[in-house]
Amino acid sequence: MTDFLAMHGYAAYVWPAYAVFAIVLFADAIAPVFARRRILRDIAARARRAASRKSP
Amino acid sequence: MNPLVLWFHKLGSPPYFYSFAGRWIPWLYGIALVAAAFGFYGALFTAPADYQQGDSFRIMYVHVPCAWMGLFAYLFMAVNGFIALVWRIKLSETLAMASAPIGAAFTFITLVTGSLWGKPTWGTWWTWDARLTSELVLLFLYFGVIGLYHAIEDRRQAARAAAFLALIGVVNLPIVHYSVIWWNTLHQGQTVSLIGPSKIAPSMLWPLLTLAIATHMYFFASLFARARVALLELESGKEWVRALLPVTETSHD
Amino acid sequence: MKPGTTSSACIALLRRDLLLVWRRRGDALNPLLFAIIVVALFPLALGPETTVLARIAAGTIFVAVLLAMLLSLDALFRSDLEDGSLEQLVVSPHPLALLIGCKIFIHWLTTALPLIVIAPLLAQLLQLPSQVLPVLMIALALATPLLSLIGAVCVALTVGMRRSGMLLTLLVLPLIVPALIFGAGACNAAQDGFAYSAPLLWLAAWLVLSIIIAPLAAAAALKISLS
Amino acid sequence: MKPGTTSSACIALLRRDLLLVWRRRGDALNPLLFAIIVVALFPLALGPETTVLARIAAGTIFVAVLLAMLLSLDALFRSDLEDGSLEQLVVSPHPLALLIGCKIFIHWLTTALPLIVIAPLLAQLLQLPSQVLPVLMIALALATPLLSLIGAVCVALTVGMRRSGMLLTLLVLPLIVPALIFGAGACNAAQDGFAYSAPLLWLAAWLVLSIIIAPLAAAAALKISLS
Amino acid sequence: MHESADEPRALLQAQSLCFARNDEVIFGPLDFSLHAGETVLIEGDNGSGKTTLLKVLSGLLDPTSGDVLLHGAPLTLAKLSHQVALLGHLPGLKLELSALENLRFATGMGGIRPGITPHLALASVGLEGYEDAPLRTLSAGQRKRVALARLLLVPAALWLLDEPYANLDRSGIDLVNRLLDHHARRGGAALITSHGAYAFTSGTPRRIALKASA
Amino acid sequence: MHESADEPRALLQAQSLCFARNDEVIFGPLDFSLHAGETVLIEGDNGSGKTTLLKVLSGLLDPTSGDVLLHGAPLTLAKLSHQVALLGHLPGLKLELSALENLRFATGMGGIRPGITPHLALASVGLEGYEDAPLRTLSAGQRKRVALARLLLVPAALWLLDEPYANLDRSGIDLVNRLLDHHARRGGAALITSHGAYAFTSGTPRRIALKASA
Ligand code: HEM
Ligand SMILES: Nc1ncnc2c1ncn2[C@@H]1O[C@H](COP(=O)(O)OP(=O)(O)OP(=O)(O)O)[C@@H](O)[C@H]1O
Ligand SMILES: Nc1ncnc2c1ncn2[C@@H]1O[C@H](COP(=O)(O)OP(=O)(O)OP(=O)(O)O)[C@@H](O)[C@H]1O
Ligand SMILES: [Mg+2]
Ligand SMILES: [Mg+2]
Repeated sequence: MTDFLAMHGYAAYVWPAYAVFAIVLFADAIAPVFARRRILRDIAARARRAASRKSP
Repeated sequence: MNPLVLWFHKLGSPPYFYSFAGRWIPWLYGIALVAAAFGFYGALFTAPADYQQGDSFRIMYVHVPCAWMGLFAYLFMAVNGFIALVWRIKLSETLAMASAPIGAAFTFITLVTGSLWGKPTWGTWWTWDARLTSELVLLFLYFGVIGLYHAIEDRRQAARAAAFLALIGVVNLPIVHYSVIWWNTLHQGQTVSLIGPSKIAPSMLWPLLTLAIATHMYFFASLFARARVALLELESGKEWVRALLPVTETSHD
Repeated sequence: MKPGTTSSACIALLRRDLLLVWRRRGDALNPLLFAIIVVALFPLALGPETTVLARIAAGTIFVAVLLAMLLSLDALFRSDLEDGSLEQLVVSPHPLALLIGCKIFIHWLTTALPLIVIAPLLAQLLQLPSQVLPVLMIALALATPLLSLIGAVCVALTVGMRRSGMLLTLLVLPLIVPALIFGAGACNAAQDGFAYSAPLLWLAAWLVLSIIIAPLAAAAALKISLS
Repeated sequence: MKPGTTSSACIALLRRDLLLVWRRRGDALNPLLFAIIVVALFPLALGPETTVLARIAAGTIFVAVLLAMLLSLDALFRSDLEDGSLEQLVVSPHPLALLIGCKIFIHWLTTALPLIVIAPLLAQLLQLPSQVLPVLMIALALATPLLSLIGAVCVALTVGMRRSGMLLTLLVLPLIVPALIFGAGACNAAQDGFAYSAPLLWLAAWLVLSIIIAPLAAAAALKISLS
Repeated sequence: MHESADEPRALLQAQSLCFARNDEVIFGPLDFSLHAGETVLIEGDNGSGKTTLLKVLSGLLDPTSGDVLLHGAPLTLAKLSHQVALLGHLPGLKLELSALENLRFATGMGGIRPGITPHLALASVGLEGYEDAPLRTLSAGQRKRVALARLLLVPAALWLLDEPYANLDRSGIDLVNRLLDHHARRGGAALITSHGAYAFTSGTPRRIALKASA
Repeated sequence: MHESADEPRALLQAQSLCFARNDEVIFGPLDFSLHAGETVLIEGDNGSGKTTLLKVLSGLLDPTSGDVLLHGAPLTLAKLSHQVALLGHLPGLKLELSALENLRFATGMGGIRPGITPHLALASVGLEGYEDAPLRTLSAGQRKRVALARLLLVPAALWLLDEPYANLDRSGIDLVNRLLDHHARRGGAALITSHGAYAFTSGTPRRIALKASA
């Protein structure tokens, strides 16, 4: 197992490469989740604002 | 009308696409995960070490699929941008802009993994060879598109301006792809070919192709997720979006 | 009624823009100063070794000229936008691409031409071997209009924005990289005694293409970003 | 009545300016991109020879960082002038030098700091020998605040002008040349294996002096150029 | 569509014109037409969309729905004629140039009416003596007058004026009214915005009211 | 000098105040004083020097001759107190920030009156519901109202307002008049410019007339 992890001396290159792949794509995948939450909040806020504009 | 054309028409309507994409996203992510699991198993365990490069060649299994996706995403963006400019279809604008950050992510991974591969094989993290340079230009083009899109206030106008830029940048794609042929450089020549025979052993090839499938599926899953969010923003005044909000938020007049 | 003809409109535009450059002639000198300063900074930063300087002279001059032009590009439509002149141009009945072509020409004339004229001075500052100078001048003469044209398209895209500033740089540079590689490449080849006509011909071909397409593209981009 | 205290005014100013940078975060990235692009242009213009690149790496990075900051300096007071905020700052009862000091600090924080952070990446692009990198970082950390401070004085002088643009460059550069010579000189000395602490100490001494004097000078200059 | 057949053809016609920003309606469906010799006042409170309406009518913004017809033909930027003169919040004048140079440029671009010169136009807006002063040294109201002089020079039948009265003193307001009168009498038409706080003295023009969007 | 001894000390006093640009006199020697509770209107045609006068009074420009006294002491930029609030042609608002953020900055800089909050101030200029909208998306008149809200918040006794009525609709003009009234009643003083084309409804304020320079 340690042999496998060592990658015959190339561990310092191989594992970071796989890590970058995983981290970047993971970040990319969760970004829309946050964006969606923010936008739903914005829409709700805008609806409230529009409602308070009509009242006077 | 031809049923396929009809289906495309329907797909072009934001609420329909919203629910259509919502249905497909879990499947696409699922397939991508399964294919990636198989692919990585093959890449790390079954593929034999390269006789020249040793185990460092295993970087190929992230490098090459991501490189392909970086180019594919740009092409996808440009085609949708073209449709958006000519026929002004909202969904195409959305898809074009949604594919930019994903493409940029793949291009970024390509550059980083390429660097990580270059250090042991070429002895340097970076050189200014034609493929590497044009790939860097590709990343800058993505940044330009994204930057332009976010710098303009009106969403639709922003999408059209950015799509225009994306179209201008298409000239870079053949340069990236053919640079290894047009200029003789440090970077690996074309080794995998879908049409002709590939210059690579099958036990090395199948994990690569599986991972290519995984990244494609991932691309569409992420694309759909981003497009759904963008549509929500674009159509925030429309009834179908209001209907998605919690009940207390919808106004009654 | 004498509705204005298109040619008189172009002449009026050229005259006004030249007049404006003249009124702001201090600003018009700026790209020149910028290029000189960039070039002058290098011996200070690198130390005065002649061989090193000569080796990087052509490339540095090319970069300095491109940067100077790039920075002045931002102003191409900005002041017209700010005071509403651009709206007036767009709603005018003349072909917008033609009017924009005029503005691009003025830009090249007032920024690039002076830069080309002082290129020998810059070359002297960096000890460029004298046989390379003609090649450098030709390369600059081909590459600078390219930059004006391609730059105009990008400026047109960013014109509606508050302060596009260096986003513009980001948009233009990937598109101008080939001009730099070919232009500076020709100079380096000449310096090393190799053939240098192929890259120059490439530049020329590309320039011809741009002259035809860029004004149209800029007009289209402008309409997008004003709408 | 609760008249605002000076400290609350400074905090309000810092908060507003940071908020503005955040709102325009796209623009805030621009100096960064500019520096990266300038650095990336050099190998394209010079060809990819490692020895040449390594020799000019430190100097080029220094020049690129200074140029990037220089170009962002122009915006230091511009938007405040355009929308009348600057008038409000000047007629406010708090010490103008202090308010300006806050603005200079924000400028350094939002343009220079990111540049220093990516300096290792730039060094890699130009194949700078790795033992020089620490010296480069220290030199940048000392030279960039100097530029912010000296630049602010010059911007204050030119702020009333329509498009001060590159006149500013002209004013700032002679003042900043010593910083460049010492900073890049230290790097070159380190690269050649010589002692490099003396120029760095000079820079540090000069920085301390500037921190005290520059805000006062900028405030005075601002009053002159607004009247 | 139903209107255009019987009546004399309108210079400008809006058909159920609507503009929305990010799906928020700025102004509702508007129907009106403007004939030669008419002056119409667009009234509305702050933020009711007057500026936006003028931009749509001049082709700078595309309407969200509905049409703008100029002489019965749809208006697009590509097909603009010499018919329209727009005076927006921004006057489109160069501060570095003198009043005269600015006007010369305008006539070069848009042509010139017979029987008038830039000098005459400046005199008739009350700026004789300021011909050669750079616009930068003129006050807010004086600049506005230069923009009005441009209207006098350029042969456009349709004037779209956004708050022409703003920044003007009493004699300036009279001037605008005289210009509008004159323009209407020679067969031109004008659409002007105002939030109704100014005295509009020349007769009672037709009004189009915009409500604050909501 | 001769005035200050007997009367209660004026908030603002101009003594043979003169401003010239390149030896051309913009406004002649002016003498006036402004006491607490007063509102004074500066009237003049376009180009008569109203904006210039306000800049001199706020210390932004130095007078060519004469003095400005604030509470009897000469006014210099270095000695400005919290007494003066200036609203020029340019409002000094950031278009990227929301109305609320702009007001928060203003109170941070200038302090805040007791009993009022940014929210309340916005509501009282008729902008409830626009608290979080970036100023960029507000119309010309709406932005002006945000600047008026700032006056409400900041504890300054002397208001210098350059054309506060411009760009405002009828309700906006009423608002300005109410604000001025309120300010005068609680002991403040205001100097406002206008070219006299607007209806100034609240009583008949004292006027200072500037002639067009010539
Ligand atoms: C930063 C450095 C690198 C960059 C930016 C980069 C970029 C790319 C790109 C864009 C492709 C896709 C080309 C296409 O399909 O059109 C690619 C493919 C490939 N790269 Fe790299 N690369 C880098 C370093 C390396 C290194 C160091 C190696 C190995 C020694 C390598 C080996 C490969 C291979 C084998 C392919 C597949 C070629 C094919 O079948 O077409 N790359 N690379
Ligand atoms: N760029 C923009 N983005 C988003 N909303 C905007 C933009 N410009 C204006 N608006 C909004 O559109 C509405 C109409 O604005 P417009 O400028 O047309 O009003 P107006 O009638 O000209 O008002 P005023 O009399 O104050 O000038 C306003 O509510 C404003 O908030
Ligand atoms: N920067 C300047 N340089 C030279 N002259 C100027 C400058 N600014 C204004 N002037 C001149 O000074 C005079 C007064 O200008 P000012 O702006 O004070 O007028 P105003 O009363 O505010 O007019 P308006 O009602 O049109 O705003 C004008 O004749 C103008 O031409
Ligand atoms: Mg308006
Ligand atoms: Mg004024």
